Amino acid sequence: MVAMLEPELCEKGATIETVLDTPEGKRILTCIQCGMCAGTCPYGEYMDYPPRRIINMLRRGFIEEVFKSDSMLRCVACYACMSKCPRGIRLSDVLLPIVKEQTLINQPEIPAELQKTLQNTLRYGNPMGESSRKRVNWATANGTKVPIMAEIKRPVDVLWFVECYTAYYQRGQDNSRAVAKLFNALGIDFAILGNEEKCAGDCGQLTWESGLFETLTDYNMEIFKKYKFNRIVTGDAHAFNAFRIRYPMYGFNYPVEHTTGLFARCLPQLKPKLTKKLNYTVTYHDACCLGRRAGLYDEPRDLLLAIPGIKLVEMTHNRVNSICCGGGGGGMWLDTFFKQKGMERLSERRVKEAIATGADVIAVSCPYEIYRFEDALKVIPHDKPIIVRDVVELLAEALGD
Amino acid sequence: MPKPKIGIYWCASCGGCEEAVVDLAEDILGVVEKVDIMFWPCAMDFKKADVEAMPDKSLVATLLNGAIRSSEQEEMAHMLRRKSKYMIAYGSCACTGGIPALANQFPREQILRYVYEESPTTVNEAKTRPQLKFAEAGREVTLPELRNVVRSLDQVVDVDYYIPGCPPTPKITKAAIGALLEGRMPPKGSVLSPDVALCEECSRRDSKPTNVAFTEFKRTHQKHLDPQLCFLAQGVICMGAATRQGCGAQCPSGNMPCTGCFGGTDRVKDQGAKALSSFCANIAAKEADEIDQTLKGIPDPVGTFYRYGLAKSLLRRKAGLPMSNGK
Amino acid sequence: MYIPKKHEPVRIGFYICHCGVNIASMVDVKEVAKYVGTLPNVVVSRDYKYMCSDPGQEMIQQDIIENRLNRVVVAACSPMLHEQTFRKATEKAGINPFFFQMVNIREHDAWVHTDRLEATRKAMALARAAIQRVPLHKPLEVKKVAVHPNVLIVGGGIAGIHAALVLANAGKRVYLVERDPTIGGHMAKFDKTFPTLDCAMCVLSPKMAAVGSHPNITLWTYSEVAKVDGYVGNYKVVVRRKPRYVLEDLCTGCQECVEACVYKEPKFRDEFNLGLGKRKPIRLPFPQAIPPVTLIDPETCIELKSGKCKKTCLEACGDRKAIDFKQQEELREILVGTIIVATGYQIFDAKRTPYYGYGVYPNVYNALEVERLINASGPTNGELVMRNGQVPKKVAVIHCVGSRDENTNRWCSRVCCLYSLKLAHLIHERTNAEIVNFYIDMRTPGKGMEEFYNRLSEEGMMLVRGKVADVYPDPTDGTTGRLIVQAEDTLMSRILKIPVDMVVLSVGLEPHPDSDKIRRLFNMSCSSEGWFLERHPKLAPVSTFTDGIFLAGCCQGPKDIPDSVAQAGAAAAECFSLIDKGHIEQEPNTAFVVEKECSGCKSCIPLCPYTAISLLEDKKKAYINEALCKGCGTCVASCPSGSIVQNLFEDAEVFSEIEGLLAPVPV
Amino acid sequence: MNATPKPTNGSWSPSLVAFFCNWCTYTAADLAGVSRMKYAPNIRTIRLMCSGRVDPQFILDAFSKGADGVLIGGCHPNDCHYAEGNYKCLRRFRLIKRMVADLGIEEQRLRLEWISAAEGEKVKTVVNEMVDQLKALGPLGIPKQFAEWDAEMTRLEHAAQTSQSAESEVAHA
Repeated sequence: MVAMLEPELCEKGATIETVLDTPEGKRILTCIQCGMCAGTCPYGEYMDYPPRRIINMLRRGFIEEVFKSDSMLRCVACYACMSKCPRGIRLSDVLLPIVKEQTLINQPEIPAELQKTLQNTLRYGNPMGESSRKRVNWATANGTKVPIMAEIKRPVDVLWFVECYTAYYQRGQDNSRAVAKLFNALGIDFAILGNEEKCAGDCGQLTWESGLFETLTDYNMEIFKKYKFNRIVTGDAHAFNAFRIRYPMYGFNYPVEHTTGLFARCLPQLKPKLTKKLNYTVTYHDACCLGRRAGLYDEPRDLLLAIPGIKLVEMTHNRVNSICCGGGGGGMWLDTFFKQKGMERLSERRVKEAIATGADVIAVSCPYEIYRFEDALKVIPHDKPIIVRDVVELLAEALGD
Repeated sequence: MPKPKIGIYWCASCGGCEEAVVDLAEDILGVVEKVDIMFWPCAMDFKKADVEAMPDKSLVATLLNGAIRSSEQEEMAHMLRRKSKYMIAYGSCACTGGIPALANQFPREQILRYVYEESPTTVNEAKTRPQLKFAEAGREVTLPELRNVVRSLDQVVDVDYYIPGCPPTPKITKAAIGALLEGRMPPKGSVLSPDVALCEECSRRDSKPTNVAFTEFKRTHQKHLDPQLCFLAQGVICMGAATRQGCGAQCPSGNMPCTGCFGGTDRVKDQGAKALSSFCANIAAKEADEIDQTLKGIPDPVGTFYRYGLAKSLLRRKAGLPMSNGK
Repeated sequence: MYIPKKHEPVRIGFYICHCGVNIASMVDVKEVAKYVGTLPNVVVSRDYKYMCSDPGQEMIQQDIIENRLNRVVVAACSPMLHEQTFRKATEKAGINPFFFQMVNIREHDAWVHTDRLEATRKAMALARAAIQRVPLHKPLEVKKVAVHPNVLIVGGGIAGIHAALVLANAGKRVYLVERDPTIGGHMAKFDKTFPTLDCAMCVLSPKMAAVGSHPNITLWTYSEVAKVDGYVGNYKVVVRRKPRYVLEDLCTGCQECVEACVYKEPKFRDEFNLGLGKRKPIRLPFPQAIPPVTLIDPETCIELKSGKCKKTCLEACGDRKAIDFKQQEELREILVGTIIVATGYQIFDAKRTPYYGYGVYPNVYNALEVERLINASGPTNGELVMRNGQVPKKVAVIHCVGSRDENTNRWCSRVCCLYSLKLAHLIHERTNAEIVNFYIDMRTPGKGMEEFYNRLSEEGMMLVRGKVADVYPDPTDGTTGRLIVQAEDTLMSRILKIPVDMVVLSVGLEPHPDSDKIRRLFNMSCSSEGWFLERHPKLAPVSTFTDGIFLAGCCQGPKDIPDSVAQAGAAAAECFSLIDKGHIEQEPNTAFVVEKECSGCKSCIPLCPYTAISLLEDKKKAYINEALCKGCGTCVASCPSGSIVQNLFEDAEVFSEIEGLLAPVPV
Repeated sequence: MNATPKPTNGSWSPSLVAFFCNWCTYTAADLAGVSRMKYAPNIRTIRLMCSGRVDPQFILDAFSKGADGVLIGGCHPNDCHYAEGNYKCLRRFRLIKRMVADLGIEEQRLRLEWISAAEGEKVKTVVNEMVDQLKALGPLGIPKQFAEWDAEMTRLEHAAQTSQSAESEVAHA
């Protein structure tokens, strides 16, 4: 098993000039130029400067040349290079974000779609540019009743951080409703922030728009301070990642859990309630932020196997070797750019593997993936119907009524 | 031929040592026959001035009991030292600080405050404290100053011999006085009791199993004590093995463990550390948590291992305590 | 009342070593010598370039005579290195060697600090500690203990075999204990060896046979060391002999029993061939196994499992009566003076690098499996046929699998580059397949190795510099099990996706998973990786921190066959050195009870791990048996009345040392 | 994080007395030397055969003679060259640590570490860490406190703390 990379604190102040003097920089100096990073990178073949070359250019003093290239725009922050690096260099955590920031500064123009998203996030607190006043709508519509911190005015056990896709978009809301149902079934004392919540900023951070990220962090940290709760739970793998890896640098020290981790822990109570049989063959796609970055490989699988009737099959690339859906690191808003450059969408590469398993369902645990895989399935031919469902949606379905 | 002159003096102690001299019972008469007691404020009416008037070294010996913790005691110790050929530290307090030296764990101010203001039996709304000087109607009276630090006698003046014990037993007292009168004193600095630990003369020694492997420590009030069995075998701290003999194991004979009043042997710099070392090494547990669990039975290690010896221990006193100058 | 110990007037000579520039560059040795010269009891105080050199030692000796010195202090390197040297020098000049004290100002000072002033101050403090301690030293005598001439060798791989033969040929009695049913170790599984490409078994099997028949070697295979007691010269070892259900003395190795087994066809996993072949419950591990004695696997034998077999094997054995289903485990106790540990290594489990698909895709093999596949005595009789029955046309050899990787093993396994080249060559030779080697750095040190690399390069072998990132089934291929090997060719900066029929994983070497247990058994140390730790990386490469226990072969770290054999020879020589000397000298740091001071409290008795302390029943005093005492000093620290003394580490000596360390220094 | 603390020129710098067992920690310190690792020069090591030999008196004596910290190094549990000496050390350590705390000596001034012969790096880390901690704590200065305490006496005829060296210094005319 590839050793887990611990969520150590990264140095938030490190810049391209100072990074080699940090403890992580010392590790960068140990790079043996083996090319594992480039070889494992899903877009490695489209990069003039894959991580290996970046390190060498940095060590030799030619890093400026790297910034002129748009290679780093292809990085989908999938943690593949980092988790397989034989020297344990924390590429996706430290070096690549710094290089990305410089790349963005040095590009003559930033792809419009990405530009717009970053602006939206800054202005509206969500990448889609939806009104912040509508954030809570899902929770009040169609009879769902979700407690909101500002309204219930009491401490809760779990603060549920809903996040953007899962609040605004239809398929994301399915996920949220499923989570609410499971919370209630388990008798968990929870509440959400409602309209006070803003994007946690992980996608912004991995495109390394550091100013934007800090704005969002400061905002959310202030909101957290307003309320009393024991822990934060989120169904969004990227928010989970941000809270785990980045927020602690800004003083965040709440226990944080992703819904899959939480529900897997509650399996003894949950399993007897999963009474409805779901006769699906399911293949599970490992979300980068949960799998490679947090080691949550078994938890989602355990949840799926707890559902009566479900048969689990694996794609060729799974667990540490999984292939990213292509949405991380800003990739969610770079599809047009990738297409212009003649690059295959990773979501398409991924669904091909899923189709090859013969599964009925692609189970996911990150809200980006629902969109990306459903989109990809529209263009990749497949004989047998195949649908995309979040693990929690399947769990909620199996709860029966 | 004139009889040898001796002095007996009482510093910071409970008075038990004075009692111990009286405890020589009829033997006291024998002593009185052979010596002239020139100074014994507790029992006889001599004045300080009488002694001061004597030539230096005119006393063969002074048996001084009690620790030194006031300016007066300090002054008297120096004066008696000057007047005596042999200065003998008599009893645990003079030898090693004794019970009074446990005060070395606290700042003087805290002690005074407690004694004069806060103790449950004190009513002192004006918070009156003893003053060093007090003048009324043109007369000034003074009181000695209480020092910050409690000291053994040899931390103030040169000491020739030590007679340990809280209090010393009649047996060793008699032996010491006998030796003094007959002029067969051991080398200067000797402790006048055998330099072997107490276990040797304890009737319970043979009842101790080879391996006690402590799993718990109990204090004496927490347990019904077996009248014959070695206390260590009962999980009760007994300082006997770390304490020199000479008392005849009186406490164990009375079903109480030794608390260490005779002090350590001549090979030991710090009786408490040695006792701790021996007890701890014989704990059964190997994991830190379990060891701590066992050691919960020793809630006050300083009071347990330095009951009579804190002043003469390696650290002497709690570090970092404030030093206030007495007014 | 503590009475400090007094000592006779002493005259101390102090010497500080420059160690070339090793010490002198960081410690102002002149200043230290000057300071020490001012300390009480010091008669001479000198500095010198190399104190351990002959002139350095002679200087001490001359001073002892001319200045009537009776104590010597040398400040130089670690006492582990030269304490003995200076003790001997002191003794030669006529004073007791234990009137000497060493001060470590190299390893503990000059080499680890960067501020010259601070390092000098430290040297002064350390020197002063010794100057205050040494007057209290007592004259002591070195104890001599006889060395038992027999030797135990643990592990019957090439290192253990070689060491056993060296010793046995010289007339020493050797016990060779091997865990497996046969000796030979990993080498017996190899086909050919690099760089000469000579057949491994052709060179190994004569040595194995020699071990089997040697009158001076007691060979216990299928056995493990269960317990080791004692100390250098006198180890008491218990060996557990597992039952093989075939009596070694009676079995002739004819294998008629194997033929006769009720299982007509071999159907169980053959361990020797790493599961690539099959065996019966009764079998000989491989044709040249030593001892040539069959054994029965209780997990698969019907008789041993249920007692309901026809026992055709028993019939076939007939009058030889070598089969004994009732055989029990045996414990044998032996006495030896020295021990060589040669327990070898295990190969890295490639399942720990899941991206190479080992255990998932049948056409991915580890290197040892390939050794068996191309070995004439292997499961395919030397034909390189894959699990799917095909002969590969294109093969990828992936170097550094599990090695040089923070996520698995950090070290370079040293042999993989060369064995990869060897396997590539052999596979090509057998199949004419095209071979691609993926390497990070090509490491070919050693005699003839670079030439070998050169030769294979000339043969046109394809060498790609890049660590393979991914191995997965070729999506364009449905049935043959063809795989894509994906890597960056770092010299071209291009991602390669090469379709191949077979993938060979050059797995690294790693310590046995139970190395920690073995280490404890022999009271050795391990490096953090789990390799057994040599006493000194350069000067004592086969010694351990436990006297009389030596290392040979890969248990100390990855190495190739020549190096293992060389180390085995060295370990054997170390054993000779002790055996032929006949005795060892023991540091006289034992403890003793001062009888008249002991109160008989018994606190010390249970603390001794060697049961050296007992109570003299008549006197009711504790007594330490000097022969059993190893000198740890635990009882000394624990004696509540301070009545136990440890030679060389007396309380008073340590107190003086503490005082000296903390005394103010002038700079 | 673990940079070698810079020496302090002239100003106070902590003194750390260490008791290292011969087989593991002393050897580890030798290894640190051979590997040229760099650590704070404040440490002064006394070699004992086993951590079981560390008499609590040594610890107190070191403090009373001016040590700002005391470090004990022994073999890891189960690895003691003498089987169990390190356990005895641990048992004493658990109580002596509490007792010195009762006597006003901060717990961080006394530390026990298991350092095997292979862990030269750990010697470096532990020493640097401890020296950093001692710097943060400031001087303990027991001898200075003794002097302050004794200053309240009008005069002393006898040194309150008898010194051995005074007696052991012998003229050698």
